[in-house]
Order: sequence, then structure tokens, then C-alpha cells
Amino acid sequence: MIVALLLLIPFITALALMFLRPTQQAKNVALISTLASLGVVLFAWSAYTGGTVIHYNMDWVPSWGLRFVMGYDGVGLLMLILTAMVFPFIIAAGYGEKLQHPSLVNALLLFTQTFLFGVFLAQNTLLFYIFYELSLIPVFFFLLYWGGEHRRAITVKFFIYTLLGGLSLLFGIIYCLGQGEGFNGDFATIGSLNIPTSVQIWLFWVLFLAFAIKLPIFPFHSWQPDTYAMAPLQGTMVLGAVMLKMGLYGIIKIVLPIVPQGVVHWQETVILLALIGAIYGGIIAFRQSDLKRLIAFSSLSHVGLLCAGLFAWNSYGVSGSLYQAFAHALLVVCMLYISGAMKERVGSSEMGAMGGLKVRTPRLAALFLLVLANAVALPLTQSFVGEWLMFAGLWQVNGGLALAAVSTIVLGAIYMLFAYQRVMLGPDKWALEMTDATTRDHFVLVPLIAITLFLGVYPGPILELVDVPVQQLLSSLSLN
Amino acid sequence: MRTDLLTILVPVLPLVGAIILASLRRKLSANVAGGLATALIASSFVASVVLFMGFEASTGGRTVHMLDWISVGGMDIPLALRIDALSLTMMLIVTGIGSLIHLYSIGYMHEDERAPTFFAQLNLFSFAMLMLVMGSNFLITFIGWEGVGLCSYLLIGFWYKTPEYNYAARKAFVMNRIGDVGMVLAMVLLFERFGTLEYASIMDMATGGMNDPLMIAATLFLFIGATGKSAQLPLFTWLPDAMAGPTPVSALIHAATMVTAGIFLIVRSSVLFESAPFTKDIILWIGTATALIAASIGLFQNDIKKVLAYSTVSQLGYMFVALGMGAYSAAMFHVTTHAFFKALLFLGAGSVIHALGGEQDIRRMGGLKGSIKITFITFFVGTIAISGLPLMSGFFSKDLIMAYGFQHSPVLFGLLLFGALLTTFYMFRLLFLVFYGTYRGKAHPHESPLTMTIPLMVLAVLSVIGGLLNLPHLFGGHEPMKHFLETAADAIRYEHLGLSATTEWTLMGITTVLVFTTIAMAYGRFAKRATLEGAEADMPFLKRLIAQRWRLDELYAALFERPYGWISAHLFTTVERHVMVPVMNGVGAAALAMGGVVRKLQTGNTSFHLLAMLCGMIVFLLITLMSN
Amino acid sequence: MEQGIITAIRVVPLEHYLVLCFLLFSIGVAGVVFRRNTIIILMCLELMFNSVNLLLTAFSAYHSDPRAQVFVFFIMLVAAAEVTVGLAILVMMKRNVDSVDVNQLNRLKG
Amino acid sequence: MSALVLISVLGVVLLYLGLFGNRDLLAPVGIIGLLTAFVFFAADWRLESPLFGGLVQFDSYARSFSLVLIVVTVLLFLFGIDYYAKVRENVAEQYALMLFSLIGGLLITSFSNLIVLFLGIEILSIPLYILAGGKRDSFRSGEAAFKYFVQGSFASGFLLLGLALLYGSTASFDLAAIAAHAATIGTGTDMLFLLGLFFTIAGVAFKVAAVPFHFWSPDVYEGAPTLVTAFMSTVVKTAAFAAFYRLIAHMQLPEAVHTMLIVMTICTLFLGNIVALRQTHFKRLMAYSSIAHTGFLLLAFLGFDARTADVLLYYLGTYALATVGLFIVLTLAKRAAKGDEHIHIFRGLFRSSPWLAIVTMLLLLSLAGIPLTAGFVAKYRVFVLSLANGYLLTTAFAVVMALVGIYYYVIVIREAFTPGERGLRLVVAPLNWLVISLCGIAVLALGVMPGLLRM
Repeated sequence: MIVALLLLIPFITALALMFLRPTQQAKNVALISTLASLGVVLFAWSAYTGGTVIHYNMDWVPSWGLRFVMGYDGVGLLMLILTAMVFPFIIAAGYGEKLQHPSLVNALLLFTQTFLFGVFLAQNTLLFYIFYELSLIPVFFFLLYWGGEHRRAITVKFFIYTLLGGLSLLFGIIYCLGQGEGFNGDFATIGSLNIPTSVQIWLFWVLFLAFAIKLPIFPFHSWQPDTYAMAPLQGTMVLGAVMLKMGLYGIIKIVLPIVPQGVVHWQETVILLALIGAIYGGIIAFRQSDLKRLIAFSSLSHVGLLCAGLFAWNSYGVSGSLYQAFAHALLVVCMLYISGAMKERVGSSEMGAMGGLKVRTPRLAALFLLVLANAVALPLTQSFVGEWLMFAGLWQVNGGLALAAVSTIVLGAIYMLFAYQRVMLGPDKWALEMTDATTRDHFVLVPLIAITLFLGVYPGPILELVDVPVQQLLSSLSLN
Repeated sequence: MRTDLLTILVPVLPLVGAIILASLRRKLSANVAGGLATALIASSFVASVVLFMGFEASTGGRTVHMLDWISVGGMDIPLALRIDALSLTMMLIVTGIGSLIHLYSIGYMHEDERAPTFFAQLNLFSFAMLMLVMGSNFLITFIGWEGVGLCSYLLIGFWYKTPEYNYAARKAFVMNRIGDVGMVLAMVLLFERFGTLEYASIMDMATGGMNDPLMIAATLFLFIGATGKSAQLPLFTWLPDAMAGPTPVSALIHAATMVTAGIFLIVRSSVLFESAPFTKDIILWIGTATALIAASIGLFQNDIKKVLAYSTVSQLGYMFVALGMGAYSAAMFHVTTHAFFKALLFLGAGSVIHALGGEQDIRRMGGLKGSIKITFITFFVGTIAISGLPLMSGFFSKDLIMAYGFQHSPVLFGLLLFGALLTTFYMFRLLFLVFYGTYRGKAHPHESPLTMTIPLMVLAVLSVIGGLLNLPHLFGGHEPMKHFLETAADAIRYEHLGLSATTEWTLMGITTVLVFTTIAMAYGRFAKRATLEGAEADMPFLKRLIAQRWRLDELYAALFERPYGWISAHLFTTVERHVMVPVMNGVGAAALAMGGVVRKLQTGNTSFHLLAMLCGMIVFLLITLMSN
Repeated sequence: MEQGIITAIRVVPLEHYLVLCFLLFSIGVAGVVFRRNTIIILMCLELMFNSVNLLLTAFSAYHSDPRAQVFVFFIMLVAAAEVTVGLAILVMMKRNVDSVDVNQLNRLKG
Repeated sequence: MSALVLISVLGVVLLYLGLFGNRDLLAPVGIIGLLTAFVFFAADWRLESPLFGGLVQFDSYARSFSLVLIVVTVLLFLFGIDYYAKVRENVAEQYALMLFSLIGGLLITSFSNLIVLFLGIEILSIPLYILAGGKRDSFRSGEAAFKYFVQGSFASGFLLLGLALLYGSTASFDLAAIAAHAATIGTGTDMLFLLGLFFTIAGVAFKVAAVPFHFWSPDVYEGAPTLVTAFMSTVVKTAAFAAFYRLIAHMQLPEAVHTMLIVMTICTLFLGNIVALRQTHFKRLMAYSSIAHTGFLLLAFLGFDARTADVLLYYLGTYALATVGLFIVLTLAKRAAKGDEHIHIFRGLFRSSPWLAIVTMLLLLSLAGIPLTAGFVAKYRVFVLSLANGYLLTTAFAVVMALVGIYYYVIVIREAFTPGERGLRLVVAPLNWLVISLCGIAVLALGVMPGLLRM
């Protein structure tokens, strides 16, 4: 029931929006739909007692490993919560955007949500892949139709680049389906795959490439800044907050179980790349003048850390990475929302055009500051818990890598504070009247910040969710 | 149970204040906000006092568990507070001096329209500082550690319309963060080693094993953390800049409490440092160097607060010297007395600035002792206290450190003595230039309101009698503070000043004589006629170098700041724009270009097509035949 | 099939037929590829077809199997049909470009 | 048998109908006839009856392909109603020629004797030469016909040579006999057989436009009338592939030929996709895309097992559906754009006719191989097949080329969904709308339920 509701609520609403075009009510309808999804997910959370909950287990095309198996375990549930939690705010952020055809905008967003739910619910590799690729389609159109400058070239670039990974993943999955008798494509049967180590070493990259691009990890990131900067606000939010988490989820669900030896072999390389990205992004972010581009590079930096933590491949690293994934989702939405709110007031997301806004918008400045605290991972915010766990995990792998990872906290402080200064601080140079935080701003930012702080002080519920599956994952893999 | 609640209340009260004030900052007047904030921190103080009274030192300490915080895999880090001698000492300092400074701020800030925000941040700071000192494990301390950093950032940049202030604020935060890297690494390392971060457990486990490389690394990392927060070389340049904040902030955060966090941390983990003598040596020499360099810079500063700031750095250096020699109680003693007299000096400076309507340049002061009497007297007390005139609080604490120094090596004693004389010199220079001679400014000095002068007076008293807290045997005391702290940190039990009474008396005598000589020199130079420094360009090289703060800021700018900006810009414009993106685009472009080339085959010319087809076929035929 | 003819055909070794047919075929191919006059091209195509016919006949004789010869008739039929269409197209071409040069038609390319 | 006869007669009937000037009846009669033939085919589904003395064998393989061919032809006829609405002359002939060509197609899907293969290909081709030149007043149409004719006949010559050599080597035209012979020679060399097989494959490869026999395809696709192009890229391609597979299905291919096929696959994949990147003319784009798809289909040939036939059927069927739909959309857009056939005529389609744009998107996504469309399933199954047979690197190359392929389809989608300007106002006849929608929905439905299209 839960699975069906999660897929159908956004999907049917999206179809209705697309065909009925209730221009005036579109945003409200979408908001209600996402809130309903959130309700369902929260219900699922409250009813969750552990293990993998399978709701559907049907053959689709069994001859080639495609089975309709839907359900969730702790990690999947975390991702579902994340998706469900972020989307109402993304929809709400749209109230400020004056995009044409609001029905279509919201329909596309809801389609995306459907497919994202699908990704996190799928318990079959091929089914996962299908949803994984599908989620790209609505986003593609969203960016193409409502994007900013150079959207035509950038969107296609983004699409192709992402699909490069996707096809590589498909190739890998097909290869795996051809191996081993016991593997019928379901996550549950991945354990019966027994791929020789020599194969795992190359198969790792075939599978990982998709997620490396999606996240993105350092040398595969070059689609990201332009896309983030060009995309409409909500598009960037979807990309940054949720879409990239698919990469993380995919690594946990596909890469780690299928090619554990490959992971061992490439572990330090990947961590190194991820950390290079983290530092690279952090350094570049400092001098960016466009707020959204800055967020893009900061996201690159954060995500590099996430990936490094994940590949530490111990309970702290993986749990921390997952926890941080959650934190990062909320953070990205907040950051982008603020950039949108500032753009709304100033007319541009160039920080050169801002400055001294705190005089006019003290409430927004205060909210920004709280978001900033999360962004630089001050303790008692959500990010800190994640980062701390990741550092602890990375240290177990290699002290030097841990040192590199920890150094990002300095970079983060440098660019975030500088950004804050350039936007908010300085002399008041604004002649025009400016509204401070509106009800909508509060609606989006206050709950998100509250969640951030609450989970920073009391991370238990989320950590509990991931702890057991992560332990199981690690122990099952170490057995092989 | 009641004490648990009380314990929790200590940090929570200011937090509640911060939240209330922050959310109602538009509705409250400056006085109400200040009153509320003061009341809350004062309540914390009262709670701390009650806890102190009810504390039985012999039990060692008590942990108050509030919440499970981070609990995953094998990691269990609770949100818990620890009450023991060390935390109580710090709590009393933080809440006590904090209350006074809150009170002072009511007067100081009453004209500022953002006073409620100020008090909110001040309360938040108190919360963070209390978390820092009360945390039962490293990670809780780190909450406070980062929290005070954030508040420091906010308060330094409180007057955010001035870009330089914002720069100073950022600088403070970033330099602290550099230290935090060390702190985080140290925690990770300790966790890896002990599987826990609880102070109590680590203290039990970390016995024996000298010169364990892991311990040396951990303690070095901790020390790096401490240098950031406590403004030691090479990370001290932020502190003088931090004077951009309102003066009460300078008093509370950048003199009395936050900057001593590094010392606190090292005392907290003294058991680790005891097993890493190498680190202790490094601490010792860094402390000495910082003490001397900062003191030398203090000689030529003309901003009243900058002088005090460098003096703070210098005094912190002394404390680190003490730590480096394993004289933890001496360090804590100096922390305490320093908190009294440095807070007093800063507040006094604030009172002067307030009296002169914002003037901070001592070259435009002078002769104020008549017009602002209370301020003058209290400032005078502060000055003699810091200079270590006999029987003042600074006398006991500093002499204790110097005595340990002598025990360590006479050279060290000499250096410390030289530093102390420098301190005396620049402090009296400050005193004389501000209060003696004739007034060189244009404002009309007026005495500050009672809210400001009461704290001054209280602190003045404390500065005088503070020495009683740890009165040495020499003066008939029993070093009560040392014995109290022993219960919290075993290492203190073993510290021992093995000098004979004669030696001690001699040292004290030498010091005292030299101090008075120095005062006389200063008097001659600044009190009779105010000798003002000329332009820096006219100074001899060394003097100019010192006056320009050893050009450390410039050095850092050239070494780090500018290269970082350059790298950031060029990573983007060069690497990202000209390598990463083009490589990606290049693949696509190459494919397109290939398409363009291959496309040329399709000439549309039938004969050519036929020929091409034939050739292709022949090639394929050859392939077939050859692979046969 | 009458035995005499078959014997007559078999007088010449099969390889010779093969070589001859390949030669003829190659001439046809070369003509199609290198000549520009469409009519000659048509003729060369016929040459290709007929060389194959010859080959088939020879094989037929050697295999003592008449089916190939039936096939030859089919081929001739098809060739006729093709030439018909070819000529029609030639007429159209002549009308369009007033030339029978194959390379006059090269607007479609790229 | 009855169906074959029926369709032949149908062609003649249509010619007569045309003669008596009853233009409106042409397509309906044709469609009814085809549907009847469809029923005939479907009726004796499992019946494996050799026809014409064993020359033709309608087994389930042939039958499945035949049904697909007929269905696609019906769709094209439906499209033809509108397409030929304004045309005065020779409409009947065009329908009739298509039917004749279809017969050729049916024959080569079911041949069991090489003679029929040749005859079928010629029956398939000769009407096409005429059809390609169907627009008598169009220079390009004439050029297309000419090029197709010359190159086609040239290739036929090689095909014939190949057949003759095969015959020379095996003394039989019978497929089974040849396969048996192929099995006997094993690894040894039988030059005649090898050459024969090579030239035969070359002849068939020409029909499916595999590199290096692809040169006709872009030019002819562009020049021919759109309906004919659609016919060529669907019916002809499907039939030719069916024949290709039938030719080598039961034969143990000599290693050398296999190697040649791999090289051919790689070249075809490469050229088709790479050159398509640079196309701005939609029909040329479709031509190169068709070459690219040939490459994927050849890949399926490499991995040669029991599933291949099914995969081919599915791939070709869904490819045909998507192509038919796209060519109809193109025709409509071209009309609105006054004859322009470049992809920019699709610009802003989404704003002027959203439904059409969405279907176009679906069809293009299917060709690109995006999940939940039939094209994805098709490509997926091809990859499975070739990987299962151990062609790791070739498959990897094909995957990369699939990515390249996505680019040029997406470019078209991008045009259709470009905001800002309102696109051309398309006039959509209800029947066309129906066919397009049908294609779109079918592509989606087959993508979700791939089991619907199988043998």
C-alpha cells in the first residue's frame, strides 16, 4: 500500500496537472500532493521495525532479470524520507518563481518525485536502473524549458553526460545478469554473484562511473557547475538535493555489493579523487561571484566528502555519509532558496550586485546565518554529525586522507563567510525599499532549519535507521 | 537529581536567553534586553556557585547525562556534562565575569539600536563557553569550541556595516578553523585509540606509555587546536584584529574566557600531555615566543585596545609556558587572575572610550585621571595587577610561572622576566599616556554610568585579592586552587615546585626591583611628558619592524591570503574553464568533428559511392580471407 | 538435360569457367564503377548479371542439376525488369538534367 | 499462400481502381485487403506448410515478421490517405507498388531457397526504385531513384554472384542443404563457399544499409517521397533483416565471416552514429539513424542463439513503429514549413501542438533507447545477447555509440521543446493523429510490457 501510494500520489497528480492545467491552483495541488507523500513516508517510518520491507514481488520480464520488486530497508527509507521531506519545500520555493506554465512545472517536478521514489523503492537492479534513467527525463525538460542562459547547450550536455554513466551502468548490470546462476536481478540475490576479482577491478569502474557522474566526483564534475547555475531554482534544488543522492544510494546498493573486491582495490583512489574534488570545489567556491555557482562548487565540495566517507567503507564512514546526505539535501534547498530570495530582491544572483542587505533584510540575514552554520558544519547542526562520523571513518582508512578531508572545514568556512559578507554585510547601499523575509520564506526556511538543528542535537532517529543496514552490509561483504 | 537539573540549567539558561532575545530582538528595548540577559547569566552564576558549594572535591567529579547524541556502530557519544573541579572553576569564571560584563554592557550598549541582538549573542556565547568547559567529552567541548568561535565571529563583526570589521571577523573565524582541523584530527585519533571521547574514561585508560607516537600526534593536534583558539604563534594575528568588536566583547571573549579555552583544553587532557614530553617542549617554546613577540608589539601600539590585545596574547603565552612545564595549576591560576585584571582593563578601556565618545587612539588622550576618576582608579589597579606588583593577583600567578621557569632553566626565567618587564613597560605607558599629562583630544570626557562602573570596581577588588585563591606556602597559604584542581586532573598532583624558599625570595626580589625600575622608566618617558612615537618611516629598522607587528599580517597575506585568492581564481579560470570543461566538451566536439570528417565520404557522387562501396567490399573481403 | 551438351560443357575445366566469369564480372563491375555514361553502366550491370548466368550454367552442368538453369531464366527475367525500370529512370534523368552522366546527379549529399 | 495471392491480387485491384479514377477507395480497399491477409496469416499460426514445392516456408518466424510487415504497411496506408489527398496522378500505382514490394518482403522473410531470396529481394527492390522517383517533377526524387537503382542493381549483381558461388560449392539452393554443407566443412577452407557466402551477405547487407553498403541510404531517404522513405526504413528494413537472419540463422558461420561481421558491425555503428551527429536534415538524420540501428541489429546477429530471432522481431517492430510515427510528424511539419525538412521546423512544436510534441518525444526517446520505451528494451536485449555470447568490447563500443545516438535524437527533442517562440501550426488530419498516437502509445506499451511483441 505504501509503495503504491508513493508512486501513485505524485504520478496521478502530475498527470492531472499536465492534462487539466489548473494554472491558478497548480502550486497548491502540487504542494498538497507532496505533503501527502510526506505523510505516507512518515507513516512508513513510524511503522518500520527493521529489515527489508518488501511490498511487491512480481515478475515483470523474468527472463532478463527484470522483476517488479518494491520495498525498502533502512537506507532506502532514509532516502525516501529525504525525498519526501525536501519536495514540499521545493514546490513551495516555486511560489516565488514566476515561471510560465506553472501546471507543467509542477507536473514535471512531481514526475521527478515519482521516479525518485521508484529509485529508492526498487529492490531489483534493473528496475532501479529504469527509474534511475527515468528520473532524468522530467528534469531534462524542466531545465530545457525554464533554464537560464545557454540552457540549450548545457541541458543537452548534462543529459548526455549523465546518460554516459547510465549506459555504463546498464552495461555493467547486463554483464552481471549474465553471471552466476542465483542472481535474478534482485538486490536480495546479489550475494550469490561471485565475480572473479580480476573482472571486478574493471567492472567497478563500469558500475561506478554512473554514480561518479551523478554525484559528481572530481574529474567527472564538469557538467555540474554550469547546470546548477543555469537551471531554474527548483531544478537546481532537485538536482542538488535529491538527484545526486541517487548516486550515493546506487553505490551502496549496487557497487558495494556487486564488486566488493573492486571497491577494495580502488578504495583509496576513489577517496583521493573525491577529496581532490572536495578541496578543489572548496577552493574554487571562494572566488565565485555568482551565488548559485558558488553553491554548485560548494556542493561539489560537500559531495566529494560524502563520497569519500562512503568509500571509507566502515560503519562510521558509511553511516556518516548517509547522514550527511540527508543534511546536505536540506542544506542545498536552504542555500538555494536563499539565493533565490536574494535574487528576487536584487534581481540577480551576482554577489557583486549585493552587499549590505542585512540592513534591509535582517531576518533573512539571520536565517542565512543559521544555514551557514549548517553549511560549515558547526556542532549541533546536522552536518556536523555526518562530517564527524566521516572523519572518524576516513581516519581508519588512512590518516593522510583524513587530514585532507578535515581540511575542507577550513575551506568551507572561508567561502561561506566570504559569501555571507558579500551578500549581507557591508554598508547599506540600497535606496529602494525591500521586503524582509515573507511568510513564504519563513515557511520554507524555518522548518528546514528547525529540522537541521533538531537532527543536529538528536540524530538518533536517523542514525538508528541506517545503523543496522550498514552493519549488515559491511558484515555480509566481509564474509565474501 | 536536583543538582543534575541545576547543572543542566547552567548552560541552558543563557541559551534560553539567547533564543528569547534573538526572536524578540525587534520588540525589546536595550535595557530590558540587557536586564534579561544579565539576569539569566547571573542565575547561571548563582547556580554555579550553588554547585560549587555542594561539590565534594574528593569524589573527583560527576557526569550528567542529558541525551544520546551520536550513537552508531561502536561509537557512543552522549550529550553529557561533567562537573568537577576544573569545570567548576571555569564555570565560575565564565558566569561570574560574564555576569559583570553583561551588566557593564547595559550601560555600554544602551545607545546601540541593535543592543538586543548584542545581548542575544553575548548570551549565546555564554552558553557555548559553558558547553566548552562543562562537556564531559571532547565532542561536547567541541560544540562549545565551535560555538564560541561563531559567537566571536558574530560579535567581532557586530558593526557589520564596516567592511574592515567583517574582515576581522572572518579572519578570526578562519584562523580558529585552522586550529579546529587539529582539534578534529586529535579527536578522531583519540577516538581511534580509546574508543571513547569521555574525559573520565580517557583519563583512566591513558596511563603509562611515554612517547607513544600516536599520543604525540594527538597532543600536537590538540595543541594546534589550542593555538587557534588561544591565539598563539603562528595563529595569533586574529586576536588584535578582533578588537573591532564592542569592548565588552573584547573583555569577555577575547581576554577573559574564550581565548583561555586552549589552556583549559590542555589542562583537561593533561594526562595525555604528560605522556608526550615532546609536545610539552613545543608548547613551552611556542608559548615563550608568543609571550615575547606579542609583548614587544605591545610597546608601540597606539590603539588602547590593541595594546591590551597584544598584552592578552602575551599573557596567554605565559600560560602556555606553564603548560609546557607541566605546571597546569599555575596555568589555571594565571587564567583566573588574568580573567580578573584583563577583563578589568578592557572594561576600563571601554569606559575610557565611552567617555571620549569612541576615541581609541591614546595619542589623543591624556590627563583623564581627573575627569573619570573611578575608571582611572580601577584601571590603575588593573595595570599594577598585570604588571605583577607585589601582592597583587598577577604577582602571585605570574611569579609562580616564572618560578617554574627558573626551575626548568634559568634562561627561560630570563626570557620570561624580560617579557614581564616589557608588559610592565607598555602597560604603564598606556596608563600614563591615557590618564596622566594633559588632554590631547577634543571630546568632553564624562564618567560612565553605574552599570559600567560597578563591574569595574568588583573586578578591581578581585584583581587585588585574586592571589588569595592560590596563595603559596611562602605567604602562608596552602595553594587551595591547586589542591582543588588536583581532584579533576591527576597531572596536577605531581607538579611540584622544588625551589628553596631562599631562591624563591631572591627571584621575587629581582623581579620586583626590575619591575619598579621599569615603571620609573615609563614614568619618566610618558607621565611627565608624553613621548609620542613619530611616523613609522622614521624609526630604525628593528623598531619599525616591531611597530609594524613584525609584519606578520603582511607575511600571512603574502604567503596565504593572496595566493589562496589567486589559486581560487585560477583554478576556476584556468583549470576548470580551460581544462576540465574543455576536456569534457572536447570529447563531444571530437565526436562531432569526426562526424564532419566521415560525412565527407557521402559526396553524393554516384560513381564515388560505387567505388567506395567496391573498395569497402574489397577491404571486407580481405578481412574475411585473412582471418580465414 | 541432354547428356551431350553437358559433356560438351565439361570439356572445359570448371576453373576456366570460373576465371572467365570472374573476368566478365569484373569488367562489368569496373564498367559500372568507372564509366560515367548511364547507358554504359546499365550495360555493364547486364554484363555482371550475365556473367553470373554463365557461371550458374557451368555449375549446373558440373553438378548435373537443372535447377540452376531454371534460376538463370529467372535472372534474365529480373534483369529485364530492372533494365526497364532503369531505362525509365534514365529517361527521367535525361529530362531533369539533360544529360546521362551519372555524376550530374549530386544534389543529395553529406 | 492465400495471403500472398491475396496481396498480389490486391495490388492489381488497386491498379484497376486507379484506372477507373476512384481515388478515395484506394487506401480503404488496400487496408481491408491487408487486414484480410493479416487474418489469413494469423489464422494458421502454427501451421508450418512449405509452399511452392519447398521454396518458401512459412514457419512461425516468417509468420511473425510477415504480420509486422503487414501491420506497418497498414499504418502507412492509413497515413497515405492524407498524404496522397492532394496528389492527382498515379496514386493507385504507388499503393500497388508498395503492395508488390511488400510481397517481395514477405517472400524474403519466408524463403527456404536461395532463388526465392534473390527473387524476393528483386521484387522488393524494383518497385522501390520506381517509388523513390515517385515525385516525377522533383529533381531530388529522380536523383534518389537513380542512385538507388544503380547502387541497388550493382549490389544485386554481387548477391547473384554470391548465390552462384554458393551453388557451385554446395550444388543446391536449398537453405537447409547449404547449412548442412557449412557444417561439414568445419574449420577447413572451401574458397567457393566462403566467397559465395561473403558476396551473398554483401548483397543482403546492402539492403539493410550496413557499412560499407550504406551509401545509397542517406541520399535515397532524403530524396524519396516521405511516405516511401518511411516504407523503406520500416518494411524494407524489417524484411531485409528478416532475410539476413534467415540466411545465416541455421548455418554455422565460418570464423572468417564472423570476424567480418564484427568489423562490419563496428563500422556500421560508428559511421551511422557519428555522421548522424552532424545532420540537420531530418530525413538524412533518420537515414543515418537507420544505419546506426542496423549496427545494433547486426550486434544481435553476432550473439547468435535461440533468442536472436525474437530480439530481431522486437527490435525491428518497435523501430518501425517509432519511425512511421516520426515520418508522419515530419510530413505534417514539412507541410507547415512549406517543404523545409530540416530539424528546426520542429522548433516550438510543444507550444503549438503539445500532444504531437509529446508523442514525438516518446518516439525519439524510443529510438534513443530510454527506459520504459520499446527502444530501450530492444537495445537492452541486443546488449544482453551480445554480452551473453562474449562480445564484451564490441558491446562496450555499441554502448558508447548508443550514447552518441542519444545526442542527435535529443537535439530534435530540444527543438520541439524550445520555449519562447511558438512553433509552426500543424494541421493534423484525424487519421494521422490516430496513427501517430497509436505509434506513441504502442512504443510506450511495448516498452512496459515487452511480452506483447514476440514470436
